[in-house]
Amino acid sequence: MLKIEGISAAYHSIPVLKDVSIHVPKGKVVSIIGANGSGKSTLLKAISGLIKINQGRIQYQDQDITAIPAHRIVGLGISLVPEGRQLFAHLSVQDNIRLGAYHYFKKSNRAEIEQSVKQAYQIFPILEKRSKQIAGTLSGGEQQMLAIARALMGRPELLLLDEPSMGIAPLIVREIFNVIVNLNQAGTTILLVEQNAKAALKVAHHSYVLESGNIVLEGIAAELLHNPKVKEVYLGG
Amino acid sequence: MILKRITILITICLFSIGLLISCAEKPPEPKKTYKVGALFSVTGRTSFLGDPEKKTAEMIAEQINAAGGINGHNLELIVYDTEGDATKANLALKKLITQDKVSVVIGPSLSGTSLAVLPLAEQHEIPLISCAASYKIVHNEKTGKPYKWVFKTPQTDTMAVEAIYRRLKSYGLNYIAIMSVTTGFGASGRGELLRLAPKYGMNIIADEKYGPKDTDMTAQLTKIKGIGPQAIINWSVGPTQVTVLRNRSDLGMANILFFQSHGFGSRKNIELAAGAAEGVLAPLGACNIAELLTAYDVQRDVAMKYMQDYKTKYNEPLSSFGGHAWDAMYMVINALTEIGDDKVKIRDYLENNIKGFVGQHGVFNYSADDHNGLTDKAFAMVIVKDGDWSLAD
Amino acid sequence: MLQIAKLPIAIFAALIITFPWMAHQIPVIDHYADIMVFVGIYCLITIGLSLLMGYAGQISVGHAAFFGIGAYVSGILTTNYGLNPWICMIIAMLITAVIALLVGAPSLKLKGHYLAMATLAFGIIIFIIFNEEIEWTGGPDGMPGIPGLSLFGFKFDSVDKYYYLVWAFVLAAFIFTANIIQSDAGRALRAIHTSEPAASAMGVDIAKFKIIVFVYSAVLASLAGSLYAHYLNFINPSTFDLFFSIKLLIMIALGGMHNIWGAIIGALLITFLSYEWLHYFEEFEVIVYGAILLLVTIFLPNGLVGVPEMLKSWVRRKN
Amino acid sequence: MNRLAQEHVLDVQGVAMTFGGLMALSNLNFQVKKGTIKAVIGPNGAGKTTLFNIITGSFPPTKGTVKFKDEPIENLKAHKIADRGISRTFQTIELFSNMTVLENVMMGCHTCVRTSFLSSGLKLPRSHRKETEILDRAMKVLRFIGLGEKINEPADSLALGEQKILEIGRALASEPELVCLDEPAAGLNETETHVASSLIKAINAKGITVLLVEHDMKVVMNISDEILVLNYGQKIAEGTPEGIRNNPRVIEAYLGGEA
Amino acid sequence: METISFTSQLFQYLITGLTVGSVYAMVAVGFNIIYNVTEIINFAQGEFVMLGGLIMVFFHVGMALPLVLAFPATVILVTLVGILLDRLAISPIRQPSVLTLIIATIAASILIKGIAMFIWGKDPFDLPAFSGRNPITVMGAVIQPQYFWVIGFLIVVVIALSIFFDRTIIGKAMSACADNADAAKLVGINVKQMILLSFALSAAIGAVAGVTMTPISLMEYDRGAMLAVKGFGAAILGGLGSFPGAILGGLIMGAIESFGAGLVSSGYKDAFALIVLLAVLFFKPSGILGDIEISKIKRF
Repeated sequence: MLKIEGISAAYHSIPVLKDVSIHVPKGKVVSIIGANGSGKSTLLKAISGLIKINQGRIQYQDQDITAIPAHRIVGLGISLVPEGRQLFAHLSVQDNIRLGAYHYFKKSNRAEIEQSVKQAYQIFPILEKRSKQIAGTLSGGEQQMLAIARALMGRPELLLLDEPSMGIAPLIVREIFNVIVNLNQAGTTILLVEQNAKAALKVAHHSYVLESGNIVLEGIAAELLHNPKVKEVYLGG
Repeated sequence: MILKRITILITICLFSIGLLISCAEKPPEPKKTYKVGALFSVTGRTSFLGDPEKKTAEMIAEQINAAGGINGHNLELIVYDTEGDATKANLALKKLITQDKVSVVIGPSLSGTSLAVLPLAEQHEIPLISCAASYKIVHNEKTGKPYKWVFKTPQTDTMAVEAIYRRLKSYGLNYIAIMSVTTGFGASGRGELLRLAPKYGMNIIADEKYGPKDTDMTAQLTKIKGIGPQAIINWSVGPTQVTVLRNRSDLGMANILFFQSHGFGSRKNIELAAGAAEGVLAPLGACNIAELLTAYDVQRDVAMKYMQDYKTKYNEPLSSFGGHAWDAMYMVINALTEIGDDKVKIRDYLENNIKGFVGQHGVFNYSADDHNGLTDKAFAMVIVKDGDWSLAD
Repeated sequence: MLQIAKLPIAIFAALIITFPWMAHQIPVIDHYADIMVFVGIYCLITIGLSLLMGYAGQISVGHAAFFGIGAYVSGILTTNYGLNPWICMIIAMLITAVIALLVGAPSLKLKGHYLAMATLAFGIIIFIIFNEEIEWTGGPDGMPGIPGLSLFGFKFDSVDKYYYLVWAFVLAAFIFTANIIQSDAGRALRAIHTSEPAASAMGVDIAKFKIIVFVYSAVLASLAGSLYAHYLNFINPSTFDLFFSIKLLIMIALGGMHNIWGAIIGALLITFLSYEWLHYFEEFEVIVYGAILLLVTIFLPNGLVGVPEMLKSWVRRKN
Repeated sequence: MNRLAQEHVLDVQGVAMTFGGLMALSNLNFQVKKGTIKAVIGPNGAGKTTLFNIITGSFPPTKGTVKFKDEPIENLKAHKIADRGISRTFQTIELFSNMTVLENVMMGCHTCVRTSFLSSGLKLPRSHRKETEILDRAMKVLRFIGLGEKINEPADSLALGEQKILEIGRALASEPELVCLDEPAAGLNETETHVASSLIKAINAKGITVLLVEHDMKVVMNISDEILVLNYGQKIAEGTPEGIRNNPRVIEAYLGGEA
Repeated sequence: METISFTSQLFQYLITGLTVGSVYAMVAVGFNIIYNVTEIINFAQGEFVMLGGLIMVFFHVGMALPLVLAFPATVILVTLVGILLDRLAISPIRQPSVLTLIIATIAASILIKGIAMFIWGKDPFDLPAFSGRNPITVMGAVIQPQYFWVIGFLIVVVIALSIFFDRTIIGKAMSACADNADAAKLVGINVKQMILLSFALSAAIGAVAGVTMTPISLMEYDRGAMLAVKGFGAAILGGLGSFPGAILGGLIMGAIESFGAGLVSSGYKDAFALIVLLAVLFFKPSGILGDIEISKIKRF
């Protein structure tokens, strides 16, 4: 479904990704794990068009999307849940969710949109209770849910998640990962970037380990879970 | 090294651009021309003064040259735009003197710029005929006499103020409110209103101001309304003097006698006031009211001709400010015709031979003690009646 | 790249010294020396502003006020009280310094657009005072009769003499400012501009430095004002209005504010454009002026001093 | 003077920090011994950078005290703290990009060698002398950190590793007693990381106390004498590298618990 | 001789202040719309007002179009100018910094002023009042019908904008850009288009201000700069980015000028407004409602 071929990217002329290739098959959960600063987030930003890449190609469903600007990527069926949530902090929960449907808002009728909103609330019931609240005042976990809900409103076939567990209490992390599994079972392909390696490896089918912008390990997620090298990447040798 | 190169490059550019423009500007001219310089505030916030002045001066120069020039000499009019800026006026006058080598200068349009360049004219000994109102231009406070080289054509504020005060006195009114715009024009008029009030027994019970770009003067007028004067005198130019009239009529103050300054002299103002100018009085020079002048008034012919010429050429109503340039231009032309383009001779001619000169704004009589040459007859008190001027008597 | 080497200053000085002579050789630019007097006066302001805006990164839209305070204090003290112009000049600078300190201390805590508004408001208030206090300032009509300058009997009474006087001040201010830029203090200013957190981590007292530069630039503007008043022998408020503050801003931006040479080039270019060259466009003057500004802002983001750098990188790309 | 107190260069007592209701740090206590290297680690969002910002004076803590050499510094402005002898680097490199390498380090000398505006404007001999002094010191630092060859290059033209090194050098120029390094190895490759770790060791060998935040565990484990582990703004462990490596709470915090 | 009681005077000052302030408020709202999306202060905002007045004169007086046609036509034309401004002056700038953008908008305002002078000349123009010039007397104070139009249009603008930002997806999208441009891109919002839209909107509001104020105060080519300064002052006074702040700021500025002129000194009235502005800034550096949280949350 998504094929990344040898991409390199730099941030302020500092190389962050070096010749990274990744393949995400349809219907699977693929995770990318690695310590801070290994280039995970940059990879997702590159896919969703927020940053330019210097080299390589990104192919999505047989279409080259390397040079497509960010605001058109979502229309192709790729939604990103960015690191740190990146909500519209001064808008209400409702508005955040509705804006998720922005790219097809004009083409569809109200009822259809409301239907999607309802679905989002079904996945995260807490958000319905908070629907009038200003997004910036939500707790970290709720914000993360809202960010996912917003991304889902874009009706993605491929959902990119950037560190959904960051700064969130373990109980909520579990809830969010449950949602991720459910979404995948409902047919959404997922590319998950996580620092929380155990959690990520548990839900993923296939996994890549990124270190300093290079893919250092790759394999079936369940196998990687017990690979001592993973611990080494995180906690040092 | 880069910096060095830039410096050199810039300097070369500077020189070459200056050179190019100047070369393109001045093709060599074989026959001797009379050069007259002019400084008007053609653009900027005081363009309502300089623009008609420039148009008038250019029109006259064209007419003269079309008629064969002055004794066969072509008249070259060099106009610089001061934008009402003292620095620019200063630079431009020096350029007129040292580079263009003109023999006489008309302008500047404003009292401020005139005062700014006055010492230069004295220093370089070149006759200058200012088109600005302030009496300070032709009155050296240290000597009590006029400056040697400086003349002016507009009536001074003093005359306008005296005309108004005399009229008020004849009506038996003496509790008055004054309003003025915070520009040179307004401030100078306000100064004269305050200075001359005791002489005419006037009690100024309100002294209000507003900015040249203000959109509403209701507050000032409300305050005046609260005090209840017998008459209001407003000193301004441009759109504010119309806004004042409108605000006044809105506030139901039309029954209080209202005077405008001589800056009101354009029919456009009556038009813009949309009825609110009815009954307003203003002291105006002849050129505003040419049609109203009786047939045997000496000024009628010149005023009518100027008005028609101007309308034909520029297709816009005459403004009284253009008349100041007309007066200055013809004084200069007379001088050039009579004695040629020697600076000293021109000055002497202006001082001694401008006697009974019939101009747009009055009959001028210059003398060693008077470089303005106008009497209080230069103003006629005019009232707005049925959307047009009418003599107030 | 920010080194102010001795050679360019020497060349600059040589150009300045020979300029009047050169100008007098070519009749059509004979009066350029006269314009250069004003360029010099404006350079004094822009040099200080360049340090304030380009190096310390603080916007001021109110420097016309300091220019005006210098001019009016000099004007009032010389004409009304007959004091020696040089003493008045120093008094004017002291008064300006105090006012700048009082205004700067609270203002410089503001950031970005708020600072711009505060300085702009200050500028307008001062302008209104010039206009309204007629007994002191002569009001809108201005103040004639300000005496010229003389030193030990030597009168600066011609364009060329005054030219050398003004440009001597400019050179001194330029070298003084260049020295500051190259010293520890200058580095601290540039540090503040790049990163306030890092600068304060280096021990730079940011508030203090901002104030010092603000006061310094105000005092230079005041000096320029005094020189202006004694040259023109006349001042009126409209010289010191908001539009002049904006013009100063334009000079800095057009010349390139990250470099003190930009201050000189900007003042030179804008002064010549508005006093001389644009004159030839008559009706279109304003349009041409606006268009030039816009084009420079769009295509030369680093101002005119950035041009060689741009050309270099262009050539490099070509090869 | 009390011997124990002297041993602790830095003493953090009960420090808490809240941002608009969000608790970034809560009731944090720890000390840094003179002449040691102490590392602060923890997952993203654990409050490490907040802690650094409080110590170096970017903002005061909501609660608690920070003592440097027995004197409270928690309410001092950043530049005052720098004057006292704490210098720092930044997570996102904050070099003065419009200056050369040399000038960056010279900027670091600001705390010790100060000249007045007037004397530097007039280039008085005094300011000239001080400028030379600054130059000497900066050159010494640059040779020490191994960037002596690149002094006239613009700071932002350096490679990332060199920029990190330069930032450390700039922090050293003020001859601090305590340097706080915020992720000195982030984004570096293996060789560069190695260079950075040896530099940190060399600094420590000169007697300067080092406090660092770092994600690269190889670096942390190799060079630190003591490690402090934060999670959700709280201290979850403190001790030697060996002890930390095998601490189950730390492993859980890092690799995640059951999900 | 007709006089006026002191209370009536005060009431009159208030009415006048609110009318003048409404114009400032509209200019300030225009500043905020662009500022919120782009963080640019568009100093050409005053020129939109000037163009609104003069183009309206052209349509309504020159071409004798009825008010209902001339008004929208004017707004559309000025909106086009706003769009051109963004496309020709703002979006081509490759390295935008605060100062570059300030200079660019100042340059644009000079350019627009120059073109207006070229088209309309330097004279002021009048526009007939929308519903006559027969004033109404309330509590001894006199109110021009046009005052109601000015204040009324401010209210209409406020309501229209609050509906736009609260109820429409495009409005939400614009707020979203202001809030978090990257996130906006992620949900498919074309940020550049939103910037363009913000210029169009604020030009339209400027045009409305110009059209409604011209029957009171006439209009000429160089009115823009002063209005921009006053409007900028109002926006800063209220707190940049806050719409309620802009309106509050505008009305306060207008009221201070009016009361200052009436009660203290008319020569210093502009100075009073600015001194109050400075005082507010020195005590609350982000303006009256300028707390970023509050301003952006309480859009309307």
